[in-house]
Amino acid sequence: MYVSPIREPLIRGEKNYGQVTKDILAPMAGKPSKYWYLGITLAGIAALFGAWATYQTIYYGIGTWGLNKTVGWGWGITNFVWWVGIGHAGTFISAILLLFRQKWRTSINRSAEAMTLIAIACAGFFPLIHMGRLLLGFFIFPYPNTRALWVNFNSPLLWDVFAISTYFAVSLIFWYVGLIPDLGTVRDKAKTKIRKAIYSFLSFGWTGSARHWSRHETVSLILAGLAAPLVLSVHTIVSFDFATSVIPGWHTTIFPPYFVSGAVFSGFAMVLTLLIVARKALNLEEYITVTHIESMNKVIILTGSIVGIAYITEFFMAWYSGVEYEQYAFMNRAFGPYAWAYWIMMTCNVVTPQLFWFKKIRTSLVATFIISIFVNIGMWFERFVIVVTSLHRDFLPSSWTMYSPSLVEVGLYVGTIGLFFTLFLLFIRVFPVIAIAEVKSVLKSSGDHKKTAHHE
Amino acid sequence: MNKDYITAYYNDEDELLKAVRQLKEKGLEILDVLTPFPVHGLDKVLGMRRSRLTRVAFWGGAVGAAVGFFFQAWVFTEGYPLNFGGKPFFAVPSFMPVTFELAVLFAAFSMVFAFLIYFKLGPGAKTVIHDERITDDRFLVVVGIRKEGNQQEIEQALKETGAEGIKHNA
Amino acid sequence: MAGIAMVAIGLVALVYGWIAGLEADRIYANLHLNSFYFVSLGLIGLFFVAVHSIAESGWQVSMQRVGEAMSLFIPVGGILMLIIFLSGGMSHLFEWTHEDHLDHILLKKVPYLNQPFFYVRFFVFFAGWVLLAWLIRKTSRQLDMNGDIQYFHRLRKYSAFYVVFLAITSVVSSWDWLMSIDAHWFSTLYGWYVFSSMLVTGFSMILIFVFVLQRMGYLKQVNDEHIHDMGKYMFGLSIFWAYLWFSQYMLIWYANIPEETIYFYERLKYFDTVFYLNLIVNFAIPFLLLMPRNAKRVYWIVIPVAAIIFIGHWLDLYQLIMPGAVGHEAAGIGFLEIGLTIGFLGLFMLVTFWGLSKAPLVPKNHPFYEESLHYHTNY
Amino acid sequence: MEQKYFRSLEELKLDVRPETDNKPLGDRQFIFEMQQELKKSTTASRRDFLKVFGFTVASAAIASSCEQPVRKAIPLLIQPDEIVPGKASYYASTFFDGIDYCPVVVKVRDGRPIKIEGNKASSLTQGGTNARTQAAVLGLYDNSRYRQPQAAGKASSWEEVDQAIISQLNAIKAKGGKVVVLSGTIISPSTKAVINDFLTQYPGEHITYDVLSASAMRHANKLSFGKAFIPAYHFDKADVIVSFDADFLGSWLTPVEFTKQYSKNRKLTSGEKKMSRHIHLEGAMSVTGTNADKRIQLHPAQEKQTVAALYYELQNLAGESGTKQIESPVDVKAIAKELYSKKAKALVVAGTNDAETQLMINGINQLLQSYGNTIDTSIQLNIRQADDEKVQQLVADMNAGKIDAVFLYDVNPAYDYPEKDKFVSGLAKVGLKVAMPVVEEETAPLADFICPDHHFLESWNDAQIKTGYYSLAQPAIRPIFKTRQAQQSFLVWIGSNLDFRSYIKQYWESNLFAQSDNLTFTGFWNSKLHDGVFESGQKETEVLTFDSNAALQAQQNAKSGNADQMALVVYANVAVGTGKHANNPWLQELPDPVSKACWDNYVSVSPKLASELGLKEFDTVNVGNIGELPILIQPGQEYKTLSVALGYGREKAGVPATGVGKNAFTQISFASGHMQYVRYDVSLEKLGGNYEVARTQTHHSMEGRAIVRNTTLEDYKQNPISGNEIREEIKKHLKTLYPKHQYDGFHWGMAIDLNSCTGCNACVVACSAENNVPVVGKEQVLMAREMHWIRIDRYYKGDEHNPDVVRQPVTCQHCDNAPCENVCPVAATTHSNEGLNQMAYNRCIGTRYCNNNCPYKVRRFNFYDYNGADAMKGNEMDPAEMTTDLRRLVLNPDVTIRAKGVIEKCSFCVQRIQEKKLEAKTENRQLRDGDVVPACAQACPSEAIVFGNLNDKDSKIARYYKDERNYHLLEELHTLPSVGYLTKVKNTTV
Repeated sequence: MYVSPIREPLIRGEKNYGQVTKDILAPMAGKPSKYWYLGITLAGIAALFGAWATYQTIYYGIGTWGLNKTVGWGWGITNFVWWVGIGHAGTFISAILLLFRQKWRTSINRSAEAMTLIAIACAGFFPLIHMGRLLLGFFIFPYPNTRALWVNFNSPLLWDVFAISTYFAVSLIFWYVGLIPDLGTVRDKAKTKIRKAIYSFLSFGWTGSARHWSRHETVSLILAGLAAPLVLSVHTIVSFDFATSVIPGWHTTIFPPYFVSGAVFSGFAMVLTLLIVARKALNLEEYITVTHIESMNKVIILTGSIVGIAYITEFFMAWYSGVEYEQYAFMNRAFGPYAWAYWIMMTCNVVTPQLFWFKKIRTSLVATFIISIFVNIGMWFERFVIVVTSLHRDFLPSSWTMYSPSLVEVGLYVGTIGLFFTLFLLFIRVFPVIAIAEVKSVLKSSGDHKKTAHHE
Repeated sequence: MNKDYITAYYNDEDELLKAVRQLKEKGLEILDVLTPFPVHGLDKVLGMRRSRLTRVAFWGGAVGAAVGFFFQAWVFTEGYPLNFGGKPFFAVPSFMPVTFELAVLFAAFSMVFAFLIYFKLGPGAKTVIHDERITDDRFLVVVGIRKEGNQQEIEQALKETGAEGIKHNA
Repeated sequence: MAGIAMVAIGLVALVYGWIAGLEADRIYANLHLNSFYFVSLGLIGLFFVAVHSIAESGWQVSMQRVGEAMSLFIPVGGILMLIIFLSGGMSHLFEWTHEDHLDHILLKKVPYLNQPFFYVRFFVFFAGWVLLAWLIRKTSRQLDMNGDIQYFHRLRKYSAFYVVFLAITSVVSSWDWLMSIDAHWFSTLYGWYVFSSMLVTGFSMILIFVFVLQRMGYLKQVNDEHIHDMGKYMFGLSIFWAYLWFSQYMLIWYANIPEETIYFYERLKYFDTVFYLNLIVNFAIPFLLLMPRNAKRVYWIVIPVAAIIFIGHWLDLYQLIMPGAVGHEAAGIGFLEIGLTIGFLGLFMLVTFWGLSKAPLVPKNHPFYEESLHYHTNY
Repeated sequence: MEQKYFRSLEELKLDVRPETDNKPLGDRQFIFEMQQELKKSTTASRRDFLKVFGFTVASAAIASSCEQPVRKAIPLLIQPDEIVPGKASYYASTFFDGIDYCPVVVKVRDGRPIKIEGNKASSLTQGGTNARTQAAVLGLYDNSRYRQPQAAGKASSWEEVDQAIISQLNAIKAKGGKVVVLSGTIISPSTKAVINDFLTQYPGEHITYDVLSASAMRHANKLSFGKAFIPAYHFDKADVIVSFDADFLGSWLTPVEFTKQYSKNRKLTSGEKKMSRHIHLEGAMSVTGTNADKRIQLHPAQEKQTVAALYYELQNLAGESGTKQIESPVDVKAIAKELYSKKAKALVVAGTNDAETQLMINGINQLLQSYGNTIDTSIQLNIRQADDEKVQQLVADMNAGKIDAVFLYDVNPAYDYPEKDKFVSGLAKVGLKVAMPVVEEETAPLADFICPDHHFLESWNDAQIKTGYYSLAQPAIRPIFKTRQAQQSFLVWIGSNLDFRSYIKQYWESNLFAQSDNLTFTGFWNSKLHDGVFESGQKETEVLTFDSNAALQAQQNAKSGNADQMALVVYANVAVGTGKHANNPWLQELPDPVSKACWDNYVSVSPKLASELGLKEFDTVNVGNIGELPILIQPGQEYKTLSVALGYGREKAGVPATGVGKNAFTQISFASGHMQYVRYDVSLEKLGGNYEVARTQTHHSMEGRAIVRNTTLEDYKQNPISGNEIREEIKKHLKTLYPKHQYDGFHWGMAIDLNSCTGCNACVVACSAENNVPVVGKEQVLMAREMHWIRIDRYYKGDEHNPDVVRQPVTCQHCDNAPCENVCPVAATTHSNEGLNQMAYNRCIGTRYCNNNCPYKVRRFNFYDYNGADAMKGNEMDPAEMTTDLRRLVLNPDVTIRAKGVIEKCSFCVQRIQEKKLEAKTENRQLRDGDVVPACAQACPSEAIVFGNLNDKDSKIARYYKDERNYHLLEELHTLPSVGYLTKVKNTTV
């Protein structure tokens, strides 16, 4: 395929196909580095903290949290939405960028999808643990029972159950279908018998047949086509959790698209945070180049700006509506007792990403890393602001309260972060972090020393 | 593939494409082409028809949507109608999310399973690995031997296209 | 030429409306509807060029002149709008201009909804749009003439400015010109809903122009692949529009708070046909017809769908404007509506073709022109 | 479809019966069978029910372990042979704890009293109750009750104790020693007779000691009328009420009766656009003050001067001259004019225990012709009989060793006597000390013998609250412990064979039977026992003439105190009162009607003083050596007035009470012989600490929202819709995108007249008792997790220094378009076809989504295992010891205990609705308006809450809904609430 000469190459260094295989499989081979051990130890400790908090919650009850009669959701749901949001980048990169034919996705989609799956697992933990009666949580499934009672299909939480589980399932098969050929590569490069046997099992007997490839591409494409609206639907439905209500600050029609762009925004930030470290640690700088980082930064500006416009729209509409409850809710956000959270959100989400308009900053790894962390923090606070500031002062001032989290809630959050990194560190040891076959397929057109000859 | 065949590989997809075209012109039977990544244009050269997996996905999705919608509608109007906050029993907007999710779920899974089952791929599937570097950097063709003696001719043709590692399966 | 004839029909319709004694509300509302509609198409034409420039995509280069030419209608439409407003349209369209009869809710909105500020915003919108459209067109021409890469970068910069400016102004202008017709009502999603509606129509319009140009023997570089991509846009954007429609409707339906439901209450009660037709024409038809892969490559499917989308979103605008501006008793679709729309369409075509005639139809020196030529899509 | 709808509920609801079933026992038989069935069923999902059922069995076991039989206690509504398991019996009784008097009806289920209701047969309280009356049933199951007699601190038996006491008494008698019975006010004529008998046998004296004393008032009346008495007041007959710090809706004399009277004259629902005007002058903020039409801040030191000035102005108006002009700290001219213009329909009262002030009040009332109109001297109140001087004398005598035996009955002076150290040292010098307490207390351990008294629900008793107003008390349960009624003990000690029940009967036969029109005594007795009350119509016979000399003399003497000094006021709040009920968790957790604080006492400080002294909310201070207490900035408090509630700082009580707050009784002084509840010689010392007081409401402004709508009487007369104008606007816009569901049979609704609600909190306790609402403790309240199903919101309006106060009881609004129901994923909360917003607790998984989406925030979440219903053991959160086997006996078996992690809320007392429907069905009749009364409505002394079927166009509720004052909370959200509120109207007409 013809590629205009002015485009930046996506893969650096003199590479041939064999070299690509070798480079990408390198992190899986040999003994892990001491940094890997250090990382997984720290992550494991954090996860154990979470396990303790989980025990406290289940045994003693939600009372171990800081919630009260007015603020029924706090950090738990904040974390849920935050993780789900992060879990949007992977599928967005794989599906929507595939549909838009953005080639730069090939180097990052695998790890982003893995991150997605882990993030959804972390997200899914929160709706479960925040239930007052977790052991009866199965009531939420519409299964036939002697009381002939089903579930409430009006409830956004029920939609969440369907959305999150569908999203997880479809993301999983999307990811795995993409992995199959690469697992074939791992299998064929395996040195030990056990390893060969395992990867042979996992690779589903992949041979690389042209017929398989052709159908495999079709499957990937259709899955991408399905996943694209699915991504939109998931955060849309998460936004419905809030927007269907009558609570000022929750009930606003802009939530669905605004949540989706916020999710992509935070997802990309997390991908950047991870990849900036990973490309260095795993020696993949030639595959995940500054061009990739820059492209992702552009998505960050785009989605960050959409989010910013949404914030301002919401604020303006609250005033414009003439509804006193709406007006109060937003004034309270910006100038009430939780104003600090609001301004952290505004700074991190609206101001800092705008720095990416400068090419210098956009292409600086250090700056990108710092801003990506800012965005992660800002997006967490966005959810905190939405959940808590809307609830703590709603219609009747007699019920107004304040909310602050307990150690158990902090533990649950830290615990999922620990779980996230534990699983991610395991992932980079077990699966190829970059889609080998996909990179190979764009190597010629987008490699450093492009072969200008094109077929057809 | 309980047939006699000859395998040979190339080191570049453009070479492979050219070769396959030439072999086809010679009327040789190309049983399979194995590549490390999808080579564009190869399906056309091999004369593959368009995939029917899209239809599987469509009908899977249609079934999913129908199941989702009608189940919800049944529960709310016939199975156990309950008054939730004064909402109508037949609450179409409320049914949309689940309907949509089930449509996507059914479409995705029906298609992926159709793909795996059709090609007999799956956990622990037994397939022939012709060359361990197929998944790395080699582009392999498998040419079927139709009749005795044809072997030489094939090998010759392969050599002409610059193939390496010509092997007979037997 | 056909364009002039169409403009003539429009004038006739206007005169008919006046002679037949139709309500002034209705006449003004139709003029407003059409001027907004075609200005939006101009904005989207330019957006098509700008957004692809930023994304550094190449396939669309061969048809980007169409988008550039459409943007020429922006100042024309702006002048028409100004005439409509100044000639008394304000009081016919906008309840909030009746300063003596404001209730306590509308009084609260006076700092925003007042005529001087309204006109300030009006001029800021048009000044920005016209300026950026001119800059983009100029830079694109320069890039074509000498192919210097600096123009490519400059084009990207202007495009970015435009996209940001449009992101804000399209939202605010839709509040000003459409939402404030139902002055009590509000919806945060409104701006994006209107934008998505205009986006899908604008892209369909580009496709229609490409088709017409090809019929006239131009733009041979545009092949099935490009049509396929435009088909995908129409398909995807129709779904996106439906998504936003559903989001807004669902949330209002669900919470059922009177301050919001009043909007749909009126439309469901008095404009139910248009209300449901809107959904069918703008979602069901494009969705079903464009779903098969091959359908997106077939002219006799894609072009009719584009035309249907054009009519459908006219209906969408109709149900956005008429219930508030005209009311269910006086509103209707008759010769006035059809004729005026034909007239505006004629004017729009005249302006666009005039624009197309001013520059080479094909930007041969665009760095991505080659990519566009060799473009092929598989899915 | 309708049938199918409730298919799974049919098994539980008892109103479905085969058509052919015509057995005479009907549904009762059916219930019995159901009971048997439920006993048999051991499925896990019914665990909680079985638990409750288990307690029933336990209670029976406890009951049967007691030897003393209940004889012929006659239930009110159902004949004994008809007692059916699972059906409640009701017994009329009388609640009197020395302060509060209330004729009651006790609801007994399976042998356990579980609820107290007001007795409608009483013309005084007319079924009204207050918080303490409602909570009294929990006192029966107090964990710290004495379970058997003790001698010298060791468990003993009645025989041993009796023997020892009698021999010591005889010894004292022999040497001519003095025996004293120290008791609280006794209004029971029979008890008085018993004590009289006792003191006849063992010569001595009966001394009455009241913690809240009205001794000055009696003294003043003695000077004015020649007799120490308290007259009957008629707030219902007064068009202008002026109160000088008399908290007559909270703690002054008989608040339940007064609330009834007061609200009667302020209702606008009858169509008459007329209400009384209430002017209140006080320093601290009281419940009554917050209800006044006009509240004037008055430093307590200036009260006397102000009363004198008012007296002077009235004298002027009446043309009585001769007295010198008296300056008033506040403008009393207008008040005087207003009062005088309503002569004979005015009432002036004062709460102070200062005789001179009370004398002037008498003079004022005389001028206003209140006597004979709004004050009735021919009917006299029997409460607060104490003469403070006698008590002081007793303590002095004890210290002087002049007393040989003291019997402590219904008093706890080691805790609440102002000079308690003096009392304790005196007590030590008494030879024989016998205490007769019900629950653990500070005084009893100092006695030689503890002879535990029955709880009043285990006792026989009678009462005469006023001249001619008698009532009876009968046991509703066999004694739970080895206790003996005090009166019985006295009878035993004088060697009488009579049991106290027979004694009462004899007393009634000889003293009261004559006043009745019954033919036989048995008939008289049975009917009065059934009714619980006997109102004979008898009046005092002596003619009392008013002598104004003393009043005029007092006026001459009146001097203004120094308003620059700080005044410390101690008062009894509506919850724990004088501390007698401090061990009652329901009362401890009851938010104060003014400050909304619970579980503590604190120093209320005016905002101005706080800012002047640099004090912030909850800074700890020491005032008058009470000890370290936090301050609470109280809008409306007079600038230099501090106030602290009595009843806290218990040292030896049960777990809930001990160590809660500080004892403020130490601040009471005896000036001019009467106990003074205010002192001026205090300093406020800032201690630098910080101590958070738990409050159920922390934001006090309505933020300009139309939540509590109010207007003035003038405006209301002009336009009945005034204050509620916004409703017309809202109703115009109430459009919906889907049609309303139809409710064919019943559509339950509630209306609350904000004009009648005084904020007394009776409904809150009643609801907790009826619905097994858990007590969560101070820490949880601090975290805003109290569980009350009904709360009374209190907002301040206007100036923070002297705000208007409005109140609004809020329960679940049972919205027909309930935002909470929509969002529950598991369909645990749905709308019934009778318009009830119902919770299926066993379906709830605790997402709390409903709670978030409730605009009224009336849903409550079980954050912890508050009542031991959780499947996991050892994780209970029960700081108030509400889950002991004994305490659990109070649980209502008709209402499920909610487990940890479950949402709960007001159900409109659905169990009562079902019961009444069943009853009507059994009797083959239609349900009548007023049949179903939820606990809150039943408890309300001012009849502010009305409940009924909205579909019944003739019902009271329908009439309320048609009232122009009616509105719904947050109606603009189109939640379609089933609770209506009637605008509050203030009478500002001068």
